[in-house]
Amino acid sequence: MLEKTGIATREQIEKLLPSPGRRAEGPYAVMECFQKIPCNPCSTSCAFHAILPMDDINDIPSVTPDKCTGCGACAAVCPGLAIFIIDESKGGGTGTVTLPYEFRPLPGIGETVKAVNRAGEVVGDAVVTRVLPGKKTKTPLVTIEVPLSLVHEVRFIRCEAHQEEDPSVADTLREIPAPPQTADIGEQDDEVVICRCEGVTLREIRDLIREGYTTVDEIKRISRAGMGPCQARTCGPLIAAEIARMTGEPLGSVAPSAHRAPVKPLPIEFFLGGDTE
Amino acid sequence: MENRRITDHPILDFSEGEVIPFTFDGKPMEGRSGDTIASALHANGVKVLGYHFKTKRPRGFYCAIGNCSSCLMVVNGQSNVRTCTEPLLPGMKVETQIDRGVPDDV
Amino acid sequence: MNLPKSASVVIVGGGISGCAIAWNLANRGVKDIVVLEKDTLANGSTGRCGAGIRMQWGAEKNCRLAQFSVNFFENANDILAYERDIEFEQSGYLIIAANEAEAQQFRKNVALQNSLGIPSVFLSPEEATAIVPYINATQFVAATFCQKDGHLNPFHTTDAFAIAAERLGVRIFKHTEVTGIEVKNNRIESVDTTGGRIATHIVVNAAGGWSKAIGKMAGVDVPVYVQRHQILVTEPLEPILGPMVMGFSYNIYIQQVPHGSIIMGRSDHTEPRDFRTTSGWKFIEEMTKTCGTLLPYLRTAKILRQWAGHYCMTEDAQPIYGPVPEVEGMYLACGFSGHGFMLAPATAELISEMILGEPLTIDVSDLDIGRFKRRELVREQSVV
Amino acid sequence: MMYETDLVVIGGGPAGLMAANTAAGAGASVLLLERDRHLGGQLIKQTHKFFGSEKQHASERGIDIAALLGDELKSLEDRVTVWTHATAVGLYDDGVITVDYDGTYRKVRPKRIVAATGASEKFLSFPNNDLPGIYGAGAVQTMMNVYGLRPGKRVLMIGAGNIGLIVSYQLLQAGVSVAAVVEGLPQIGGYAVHASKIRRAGVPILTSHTIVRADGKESVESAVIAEIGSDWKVVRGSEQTIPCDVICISVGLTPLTELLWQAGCEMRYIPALGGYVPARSDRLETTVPGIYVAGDAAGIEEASAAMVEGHLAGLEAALSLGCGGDGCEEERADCLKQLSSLRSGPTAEKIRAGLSCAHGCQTPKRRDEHA
Repeated sequence: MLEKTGIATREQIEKLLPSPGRRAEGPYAVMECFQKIPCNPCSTSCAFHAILPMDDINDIPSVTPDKCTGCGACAAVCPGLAIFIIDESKGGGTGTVTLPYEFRPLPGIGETVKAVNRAGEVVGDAVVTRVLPGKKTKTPLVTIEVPLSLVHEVRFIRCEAHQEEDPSVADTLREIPAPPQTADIGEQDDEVVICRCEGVTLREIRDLIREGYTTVDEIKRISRAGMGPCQARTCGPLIAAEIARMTGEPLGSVAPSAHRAPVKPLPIEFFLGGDTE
Repeated sequence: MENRRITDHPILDFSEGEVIPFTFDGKPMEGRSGDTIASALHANGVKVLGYHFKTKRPRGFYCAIGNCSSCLMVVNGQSNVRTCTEPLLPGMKVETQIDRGVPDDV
Repeated sequence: MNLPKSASVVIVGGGISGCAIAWNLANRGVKDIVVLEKDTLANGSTGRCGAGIRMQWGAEKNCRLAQFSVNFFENANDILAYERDIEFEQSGYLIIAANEAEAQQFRKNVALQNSLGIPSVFLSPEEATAIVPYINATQFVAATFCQKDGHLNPFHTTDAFAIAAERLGVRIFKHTEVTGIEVKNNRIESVDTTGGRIATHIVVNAAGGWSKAIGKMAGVDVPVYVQRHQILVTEPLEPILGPMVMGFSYNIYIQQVPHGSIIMGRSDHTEPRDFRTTSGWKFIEEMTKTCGTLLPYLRTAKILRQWAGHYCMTEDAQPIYGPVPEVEGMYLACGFSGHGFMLAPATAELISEMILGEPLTIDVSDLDIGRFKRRELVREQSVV
Repeated sequence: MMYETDLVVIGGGPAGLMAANTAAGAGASVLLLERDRHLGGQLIKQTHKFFGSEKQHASERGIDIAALLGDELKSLEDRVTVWTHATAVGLYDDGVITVDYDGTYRKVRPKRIVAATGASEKFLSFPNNDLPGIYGAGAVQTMMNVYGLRPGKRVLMIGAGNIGLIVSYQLLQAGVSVAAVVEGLPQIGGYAVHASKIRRAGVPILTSHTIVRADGKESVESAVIAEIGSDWKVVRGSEQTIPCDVICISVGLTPLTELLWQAGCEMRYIPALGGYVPARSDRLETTVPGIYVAGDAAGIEEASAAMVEGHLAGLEAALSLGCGGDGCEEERADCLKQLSSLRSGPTAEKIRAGLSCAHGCQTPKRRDEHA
């Protein structure tokens, strides 16, 4: 599920594809943009008016496949790097995928790279057939040749250099057993630092709330939390949240402590240059 | 030691800045022009900048914009210098801070 | 927690005075005491003050009041069975004289103080530098010093009184504002609050800056006014200052609290008489100028925060203690003019004695509200 | 010396730059204060391309937009003074701003103020949350994109909002591996396209997960994460240890409004906008007359909205000073139209709800100019 994993489903992808006839004719853009977000560079960048103008900037881009030439202009400008140019017309059982690739090093033409799917899994090898360095956009477009069966799967590549330094992280996660300790902040609250400046822990804060100090100011006065150099920038909201949690008060009714000048620590000598008017 | 400086980046150009020598707890180190004290230390693999005066817990770089107090160090004898925003200058004597510190001429 | 229907004594104000009076009364066996605080404890002048205490005064009464309080504070953690620490640090007060006239007054002060058993000494600038090594000795002609003076943590001290009072049955209501006082036949009958009505015949007006408004509710004109007073605090440093340094002509008090922060404040008599607690930039400029001149070695200490509170002032800068002739049952403990914190133990003792009709430990009959009408003002020069 | 000027813009990020440009363009004399040594605010750390439309420089990278807006400012230099490395440290009730200008104390008394102070990062409670190696996402961006430093070798990212996703991507670009992105909510908070970008690069996104603790002797060596149920409690037995040397906290931003609190503006707690924000009129004027607000300081939104708000606030401030000429009404209308279009989609539903609470205030009566 896209909203949970970041991976679009097969059904979502299939809906984007042009008719089989159009697919056989030549390259076309696939816009893997499924969410209404305020963004329209794809439609304004298309010289062929193949992407419908957006009345509402939040519209999901809509491609007219017959107007699309597969030029890739939209893929180079898409801020979400969500546009891919697919070409299934070459014959010989292979097709090409043109994808945005903002990583270093850029692969060279003819280089064999790992073909990677939407989940980050290697699904085969691919040969780089074209590299547009994207001097202006700084979004290089890399075209790779893959078996036709993979043109709707492969969305990323991994070059040799990357493979060595980045083992499959998902695998690592599976290999590590659960730790023996049970995890519950409730029992470890003396290791949770709320006020970094004054070194006040969550346990101290919780003890004070239990004693009846239920405002940020009271806790500050007794514990010094928030009196340090950062003036509660980091801990203030955490203390308010803990008060709200323990008392059941809405967070909005837990008043923050007053803000005073200066907003950053300044030496006494700093002010000696001023003259009173 | 791991090299933490990015040399090849797809979007940004990081030119090799001028070398700036300094010391950390007496050890000679090198930063680059454009570095803050904390960024130079980070480039040299230094993670612990001080210890909290009360809890004695180690403190490191945290906000990087001068908001918090995590990066306070002793610089040229002056305590409580916010090293994440203080530019690195040649010959600086940077030391781990373990207490509240004192004014520089005490 | 609901307000009780009635109380033997209602104390208005949850600052150091109100909490100390509540504890003192309860400690003498008085039951059904209620403290009403419109905000949180120590939220007014108490929590914003410098929390110093000195016995070096120029008037005998003030010396005695402070002496009583110092004696109390020395054992307060035990007396109040406080689990935290009120942080009473008897690091002394070094009071500097800017000119000969002031030095003359200080000589008299020390003689008076010594006669009362207060161990203060008169010092030359050189002798003063032995106590505060980094002070700029060219800036004053003489000084006095008393090691027994010091300062406390105002939050913890108020907290200590409040917890001890509650242990003795006192009920403290925070976030409960007094909205009216019912007076019948010149006698207090009840107190109206945002939490309901409490029947009582005794109200202690310890409302600091708001004591005038509380008085008015009972038809009493309390002759006080409110002025903003500002303070600043630095980052914590290792112990470097030693005693509190104070100068009347210099208009400064500066101290390092046990935690390490340096706190300094000054007065500005041109402040308008209002309830503003906003901060001002002129204060920082004046304060840093004085500090930079007097204690130049602190110039690199970094200021973390400036804040403001009130001085609840009287015409003679002395407190108003005791009953009000026109309304039976109202007791005043207000108008401290910047010294309410340090006097609190004595205040509590005296107000309790007045309420219970016992002889006064220290005669403060001349600090009554009537002195203003009688034009018998009390004089004390040694104030910031 | 009191520096007098028509307008002070506090903050040289997207909102502040737009405000300064607009007001100066309309004829006001402007002083722009920027805390950093460079203009651009967070823009200079944004290496990704922006959403939005052409008017908000969509498809440009933040860092390039910063340069663009900075150039525009230069073309107005006869009316704009720029102080960089200048922090407004106090905003007092007499309208005076005290400034740390490159270590020097300065005082400024403007006729109008636009507060475009941006946001600060939220922090998180978990055991050992103070270990060296635990950074805010802003710090990681600063290290990488300003100082050119890798924060470490292997990062655990906490938070799958846009910033968490974007910074994860930036880490990958810098050659740092990202062990996982951990998100407490049952779904990804940021845009799906950002999520897809890192997912296909091999970074797992674990929704309904939380960090349970960090471990390490002197700095982070590992973290324990676990699944959380709909009751927000850890599912026992789901804990796993992630080796990592960096934990990056990206659990949201909160408006940086200290100066507005100091000035006495009415503040309202609006969770949808990130916390306390100033109440303001639809012209972005707060309850303290003459103080306007724009950008993240007014509520956490995208930089595109910040730019338009800055434009509007700068325009309103200039108009209230009697500056501006023909076309200002259209300009105002266009800003409002841009804002409503940026905020019209489903991803902005929360923002719309939040703004309806923040905008409940009338344009205040202007007090007399400072004598």
